[in-house]
Amino acid sequence: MEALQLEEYIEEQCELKTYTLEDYEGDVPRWCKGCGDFGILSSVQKLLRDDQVAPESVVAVSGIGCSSRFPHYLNTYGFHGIHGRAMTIATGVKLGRPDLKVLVTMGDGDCFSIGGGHWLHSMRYNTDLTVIVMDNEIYALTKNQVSPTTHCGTSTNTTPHGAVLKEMNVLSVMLGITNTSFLAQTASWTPGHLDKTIKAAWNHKGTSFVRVLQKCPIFSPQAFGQDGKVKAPFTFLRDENGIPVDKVFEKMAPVIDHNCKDLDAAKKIAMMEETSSPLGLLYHNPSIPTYEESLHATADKITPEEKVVRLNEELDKYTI
Amino acid sequence: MEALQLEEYIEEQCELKTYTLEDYEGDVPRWCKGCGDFGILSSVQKLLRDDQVAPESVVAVSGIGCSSRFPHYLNTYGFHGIHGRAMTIATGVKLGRPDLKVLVTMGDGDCFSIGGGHWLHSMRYNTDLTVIVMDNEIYALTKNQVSPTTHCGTSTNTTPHGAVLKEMNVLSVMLGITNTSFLAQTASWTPGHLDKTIKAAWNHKGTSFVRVLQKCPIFSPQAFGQDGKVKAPFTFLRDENGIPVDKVFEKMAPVIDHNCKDLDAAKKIAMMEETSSPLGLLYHNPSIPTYEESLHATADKITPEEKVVRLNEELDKYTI
Amino acid sequence: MPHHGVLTMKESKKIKLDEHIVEFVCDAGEGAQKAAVSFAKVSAKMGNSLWTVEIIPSEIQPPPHTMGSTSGNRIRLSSKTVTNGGNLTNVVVAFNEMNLLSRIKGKMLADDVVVIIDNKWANDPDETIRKQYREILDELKAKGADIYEVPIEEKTMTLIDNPQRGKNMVALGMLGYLYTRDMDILADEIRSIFKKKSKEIQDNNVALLTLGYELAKETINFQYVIESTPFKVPMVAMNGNEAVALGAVAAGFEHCSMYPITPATSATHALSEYFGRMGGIVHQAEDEIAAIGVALGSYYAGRTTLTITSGPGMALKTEFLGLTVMTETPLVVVNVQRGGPSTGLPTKIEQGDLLSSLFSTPGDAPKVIMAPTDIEECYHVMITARKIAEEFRMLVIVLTDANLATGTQLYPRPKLSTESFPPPMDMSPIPVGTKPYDWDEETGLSRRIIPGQPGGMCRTTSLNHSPEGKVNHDPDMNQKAHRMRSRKLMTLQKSLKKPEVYGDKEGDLLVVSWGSLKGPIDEAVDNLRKEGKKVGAISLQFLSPFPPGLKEIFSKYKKVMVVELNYSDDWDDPMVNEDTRRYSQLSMLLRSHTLVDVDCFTRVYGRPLMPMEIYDALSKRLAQK
Amino acid sequence: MPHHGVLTMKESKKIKLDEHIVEFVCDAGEGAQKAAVSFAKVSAKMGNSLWTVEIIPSEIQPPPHTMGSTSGNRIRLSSKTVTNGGNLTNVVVAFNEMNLLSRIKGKMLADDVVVIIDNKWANDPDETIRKQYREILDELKAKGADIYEVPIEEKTMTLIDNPQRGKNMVALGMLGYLYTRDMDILADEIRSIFKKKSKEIQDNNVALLTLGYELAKETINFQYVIESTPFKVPMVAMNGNEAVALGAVAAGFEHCSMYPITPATSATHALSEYFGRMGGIVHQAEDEIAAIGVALGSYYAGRTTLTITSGPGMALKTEFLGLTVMTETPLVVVNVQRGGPSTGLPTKIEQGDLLSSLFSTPGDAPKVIMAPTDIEECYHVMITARKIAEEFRMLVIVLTDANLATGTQLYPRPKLSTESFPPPMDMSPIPVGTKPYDWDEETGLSRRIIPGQPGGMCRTTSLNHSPEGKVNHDPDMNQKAHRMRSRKLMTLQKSLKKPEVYGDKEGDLLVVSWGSLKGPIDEAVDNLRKEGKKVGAISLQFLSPFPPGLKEIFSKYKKVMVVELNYSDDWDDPMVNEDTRRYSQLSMLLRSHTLVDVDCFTRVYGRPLMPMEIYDALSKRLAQK
Ligand SMILES: Cc1ncc(C[n+]2csc(CCOP(=O)(O)OP(=O)(O)O)c2C)c(N)n1
Ligand SMILES: Cc1ncc(C[n+]2csc(CCOP(=O)(O)OP(=O)(O)O)c2C)c(N)n1
Ligand code: SF4
Ligand code: SF4
Ligand SMILES: [Mg+2]
Ligand SMILES: [Mg+2]
Repeated sequence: MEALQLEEYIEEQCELKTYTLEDYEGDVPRWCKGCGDFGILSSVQKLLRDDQVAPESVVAVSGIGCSSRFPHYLNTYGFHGIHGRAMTIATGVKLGRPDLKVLVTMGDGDCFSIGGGHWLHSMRYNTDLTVIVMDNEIYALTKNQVSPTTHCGTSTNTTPHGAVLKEMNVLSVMLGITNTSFLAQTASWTPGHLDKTIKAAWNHKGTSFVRVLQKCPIFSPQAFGQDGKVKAPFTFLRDENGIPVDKVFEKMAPVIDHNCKDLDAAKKIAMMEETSSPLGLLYHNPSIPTYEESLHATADKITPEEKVVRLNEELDKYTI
Repeated sequence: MEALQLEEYIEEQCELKTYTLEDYEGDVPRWCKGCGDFGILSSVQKLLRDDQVAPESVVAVSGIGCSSRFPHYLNTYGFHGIHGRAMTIATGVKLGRPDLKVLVTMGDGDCFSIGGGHWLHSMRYNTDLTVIVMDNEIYALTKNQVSPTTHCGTSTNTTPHGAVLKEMNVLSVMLGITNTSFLAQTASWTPGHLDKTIKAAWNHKGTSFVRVLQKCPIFSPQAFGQDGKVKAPFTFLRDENGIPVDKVFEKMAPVIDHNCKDLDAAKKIAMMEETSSPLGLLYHNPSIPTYEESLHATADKITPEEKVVRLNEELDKYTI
Repeated sequence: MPHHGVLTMKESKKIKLDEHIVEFVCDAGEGAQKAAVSFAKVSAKMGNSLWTVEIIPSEIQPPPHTMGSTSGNRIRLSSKTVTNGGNLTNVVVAFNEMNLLSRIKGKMLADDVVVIIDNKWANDPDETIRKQYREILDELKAKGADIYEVPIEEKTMTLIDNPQRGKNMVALGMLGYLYTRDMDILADEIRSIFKKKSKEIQDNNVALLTLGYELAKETINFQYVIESTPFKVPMVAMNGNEAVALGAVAAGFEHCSMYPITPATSATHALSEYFGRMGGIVHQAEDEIAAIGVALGSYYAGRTTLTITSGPGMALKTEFLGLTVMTETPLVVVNVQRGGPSTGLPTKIEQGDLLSSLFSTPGDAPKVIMAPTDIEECYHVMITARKIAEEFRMLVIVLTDANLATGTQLYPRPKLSTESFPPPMDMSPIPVGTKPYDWDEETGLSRRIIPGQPGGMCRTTSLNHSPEGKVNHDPDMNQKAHRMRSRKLMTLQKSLKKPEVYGDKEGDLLVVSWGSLKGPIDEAVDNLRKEGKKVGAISLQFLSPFPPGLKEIFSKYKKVMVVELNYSDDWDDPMVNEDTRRYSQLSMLLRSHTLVDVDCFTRVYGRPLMPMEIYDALSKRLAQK
Repeated sequence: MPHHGVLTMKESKKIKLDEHIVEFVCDAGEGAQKAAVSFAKVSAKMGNSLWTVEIIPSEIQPPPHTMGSTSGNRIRLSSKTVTNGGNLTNVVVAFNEMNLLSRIKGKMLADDVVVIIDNKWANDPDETIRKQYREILDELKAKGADIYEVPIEEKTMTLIDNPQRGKNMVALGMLGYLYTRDMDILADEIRSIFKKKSKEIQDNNVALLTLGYELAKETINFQYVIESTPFKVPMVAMNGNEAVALGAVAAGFEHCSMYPITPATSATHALSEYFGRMGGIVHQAEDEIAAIGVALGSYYAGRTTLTITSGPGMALKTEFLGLTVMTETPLVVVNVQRGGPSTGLPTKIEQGDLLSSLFSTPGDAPKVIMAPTDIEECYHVMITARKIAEEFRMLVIVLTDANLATGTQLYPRPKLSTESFPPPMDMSPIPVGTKPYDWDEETGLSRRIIPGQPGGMCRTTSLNHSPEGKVNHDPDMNQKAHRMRSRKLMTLQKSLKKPEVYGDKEGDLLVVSWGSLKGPIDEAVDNLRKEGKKVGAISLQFLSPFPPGLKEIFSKYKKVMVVELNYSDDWDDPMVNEDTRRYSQLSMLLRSHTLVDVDCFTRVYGRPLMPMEIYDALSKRLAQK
């Protein structure tokens, strides 16, 4: 294979090029029929197309689970990692390469259970990552075990007599974490809202966390309904700085006003989760510095020659 | 060695026995002069003496760190485990033996950093554990590295130019976790308050979490002052259901009213941490079921013979 | 494999066989699994031994009519005891040609395979499908397959509207005919499956069954007869994960702390069920670290507790495994091995975790490693493992694998008694001065003290410690504590028996293995011996410590060779020489242990090795100088 | 060890020595470390080689005047190059008898040790102290020690009020006299330490120094002279962790992702400092799992990144190590080994992580393992490790240890150039059709694609994958991918040199080792050869892959023996026999690799083995049949 020179390449490949949806298509998705993950994938693909994002400038990082197959289906760089550790790999990518856009996709078990510690600390680091959790309230890939967000009483393979713990309110956890800068919730069955939420997250600088309530018709129909029906009650958040609520949604569910800049208010909204899931932007604070900024990475800023000089100065200190 | 019969033993050892402080003394503590951990140890010893708790009925579990040497110095059963995992071991002890009293002692790095995932989930399990975090806002045993609670800007061995992240508000994290049932904060330099707080925690059924602001004169004098002086500002919480605030404290620091049954109010109080640490009972909800209760452990309730019968029934199902 | 006898009967030829392998494959959701299980059950009832293996797609519901969507069962039927899945498939029933193709690509089908396939695709509106259907069948035919294209779906629709809900029963009926199954027993079995449904549904399904039987009779002019000797003792049929779970309950385990991971999880599903009836707790922890932490804490506190996992989960438990050894807390960890490294091949078999189980922990951490060779042993190993863990205050790792986990075997129903349970928790007072690590200088053993025992208050620490349980940095004490922990392994070793040799007790070649490869290896050895080759085999149930006498046994053979399912470089790879060859896991250990030039033949195909593949490898080795 | 020459001079006997070991111990906080470092520095400036070891209590500030409170330094001075800490201590300066006792119990002192101790305890008001002081000294004297009880504190207080702030300088002055150090250089050194303090403070300290010099002169009637040849090249003195950190910067590492753990942390402290000036990031992660996850992500994205840890931290990284191998991401992991298992002996040396580094990950995960033998190599190894990691897309584990980490050695100042840095990040476009795992069938190597390269979009997965980076369950592809990863190790192996033998190239005994035991072993070999024994030694810098030719080298000796610092059963333990003996880590590997009966001598004392201990073990082995 002959390597093309960058200029030639740009001439050949990029000039006048407009990216179409196809440019973002990876392998054919192998999710089940009716799986909510499809919608999330196409929402991301549309976003990239709309923003004309160069596929090579994006890295999609995931863990392990149905949802974590995501990077295979998206034609950007992709890292399909290990269970629960996506946030750590993604943090590494971004610290190493602040010039890349980094997307993290995880399942609820992946992020909230085994990944819990990294979740907590990554929110605090506030590295510039767009994070999407596809929350089907179940362990799907391993076939039906309880997850932290499984509703109390649900019978699963490891809780045949019903889950004993109250489901974890992940929204209220995140709003308790210092430096949480962007928290939104949407659903896989409200595509318009989904698109807008993911776009808002993508445009936020810092860790933008989107929890998507995701239909898994196979293992958690009790949570979100089967055959297109949605059982779980939800409420839209209306906010001029938030996610626009289309007319059509107003018929689907109640709409309430909320100010996403108000942390106390966001905490109250988060508690609604226990009765009617709030959909929209719960909290947004664009002024929290990102971790990569704070670390003042100067790695690229001195020349190799200058580095040799400074290293010699360092060696001087050890010289007898 | 000849084993004594239980009756004889009780006769010889226990009858008429009153436990004194000495009965709870293990090895001589090897903490530095002025270390706040001493006070916490003696507070626990006093509590056991006051309540006349049989030393054999208590298991003290810890991780690794200066603070985690605690079990060696307490003459009960003790498990000095591995870094960050104390909560898991303690949960095992309690699930295995609900008849034992379990005390967990950890450092801030131990609990909030490497132990973060277990911390989060253990709060949610609400197993009946008394948890004390000795928070000196630093990694002490490993000699001065940044911890999640180290204040932003503090220079440590791994942040020679100052910690870049805002310190983690661990109180607000815990109040965001579903099933948090007891959360209190006290300080190693307010012994009376410390004693009462630990006692209240001990008497709560469920995971009672006590964060003790702990002086480490060696590595974090900047946080809590050296030579007896306390720099960090704090505020006492007054609450008839909370920790009594002695007269003497009223001179030390402001006192404000708080209702520990009110989660919203507790969340507001938690945010005070960023300016003046609230000392007292932030939140208390005695009605959340414990994990061991919820699991309906019936393990002890059938005889071995009955188990053989049921196991045979089980085998029947596989029999051709 | 040639047919063993041909009888011509009135309606159809009856072909007598010792054994046969039949597969039933379809798209996920089309019910092959259910039908195949009924077929297996009825065969067992009639007196056949068997080994069944699930064929599972790696996604939950992959796109239908693709290679990746294949779901089903593979059943080896025999008139003699079966210990493994056997060689190539003799008969395959498939609902579409892509399912069939996946089995061809997997190289699972015999050249003379009998294929029964739904012919509806021959006339599919989509030309691509018509074409690929024809091509696949033509290719098979060219190789020698005997193909029956049958209107399965069409016929099903004569009885019901939605063929997806009944064609598996029709296919089952066909198999019933082909293998001369007792149709009454089969009908009863079907009724019992639907016993919670209406009489009408039961009748419908039996009608579909009969339809299938008749369809086969019309189409196929022979029947197989696999002799069945009724079992003299009651037999049970279950998979290895169920056997582990039942064995655990029989061993007296009361708690299981786990985190889901394929292919281990179903063992914990089973335990969740059993404990629901028999008392006990399954705790699904937040991760594998917490899972073992909770198990350790619980066992430390006197409760008999286990944890069950697979490769990546084992990796996460590494630090806690070291703590278990250091604190001499009894613990049983079951590792249902899958394909590695990393996430690897999550649903597939490998025996890749022997070295990591032995050596994952930094420092020296002696532990016991056991490996059952078949599903029956999966049950019994749990009882031994629990006893060793408690008597020796040791970590016992039980290595099973994905094939044991999902395969089904018939074995004699275990006899239950309270003797396999541990004694009641010791709550007696502890004499003053008793030390928590009062090591017996010769055996390394010491009495375990349990929290709650009056007078026994002591500390358990991950740091090096004295017999009194106190933190200790003394050079000699560190050496001694290491020696005592190592000594326990020797004490156990002295109680182990010399392994029994299968086949020739001396001769040209000894095959050494562990775990579920014992079955196919023994069959390969049988075949070689039939040819007059002097070959023996041993299988190690204990991998740590090794049983006594290995070197002596090895010395009786000209060549010694390990066959196992993990990676090793092949001699014929370029660049491989004495300096560079990476040996397989067991062979590495045995070379060091015996200094005998133990060779190895291994593959990481994600499936077991077939007796015939092993036969070939052994023959090749025998032929070498 | 006898004195090598005695000269009588006017004021005092001058005793000429080739080398000597001196310790300075006190309670934590009394300043022995500071004084000892100055002593070492001045000795180096005068032209002595040296090796210093910190003596550190295991708590931050343990109760004073106890065995556990001992803090200080141990310095080996020599006229020749020094590569290790040497044998027993010849001179010890102690501020109290418990500090002394801790060194006696640690069996560190020569029988004829010269002891200088503060005599204030002889008249302590507490009778217990008076008694134990006397007993300890009497016992030492009985064994042959030469004891000088000196009023150090009393004299100090003639110049300053708080003796805690000055008695270390007095003791330093005494050492200056004893070793005939140039007092001008010593005074300059002291002034430079206090250069940020006032002139008065500087003068005071120099006065204390002089006081000590005079005190010694009054008390001791001899002086040591260790010949010093001025160094021809500029020399640096640093500890192994500083060497690793500087080497990492010289190798071009720009990021370090870590979690604190003794004894590794100080390397990352040093990196935090260097990166502050040279560009770069130290990320302290929430735990060791995240630390390696971030490092891996960063290296995947093209940034040269490392992670540094020790035993328990390595255990936690296990799963990620497997991912690194599976995805063929370059990565360098430094493991500063400490005493295990579990938390073990956190501040002490062990070479206990060889097998866990090799085998911790489930499945087959070939990786490179390197071990520097001294502090100089700690620097240079980082450059080689980085190059291998990137060229081979492999995981490289560098094993150092607690003694390298905290010991200080003199070595020639490394020459710096931009050549040791990696080339600029490759951002060139990727030709269409390039595969992310385009394995060269012979070498296993493939081109690494870095995110951001136009046209290179591809997936990296922990599942088994095809050259295209797609998830793959095919049996042959799994076998092939394993083969390719294994092949890379062979490719590297072909480029390695046969290890050089130190000493006799053939003969009675070959000693094999790795890491920091090389130094003491070579010295033991020197001594044996002086006696006419035919002994050689090799030290392996590469533990995976092994260098070529080992079997051939081994064949030249009657016996081969490994000496290392991890646990093995001793032949003379009861119950040990051929069947039960657990060999040490390297010997186990070498036995398997060469089928030579490689014996081992190992100890887990939490300290290095002394040349004389090794000498004894080798002599014993030589004497055996
Ligand atoms: C260390 C480790 N533990 C466990 C597993 C098994 N595992 C794979 S996916 C998964 C959870 C899947 O649930 P979730 O994260 O909610 O994703 P979903 O499949 O529902 O999208 C588990 C436990 C694993 N691969 N690695
Ligand atoms: C797995 C693992 N990682 C790291 C360490 C090293 N280590 C020991 S204690 C400690 C942190 C101490 O800080 P903290 O938990 O706050 O306790 P403190 O000493 O301040 O009481 C660390 C990182 C370890 N022992 N094990
Ligand atoms: S099992 Fe559920 S989550 Fe997984 S692919 Fe199917 S529908 Fe989606
Ligand atoms: S270093 Fe700090 S926390 Fe540790 S024992 Fe000393 S004072 Fe206490
Ligand atoms: Mg899920
Ligand atoms: Mg701390």
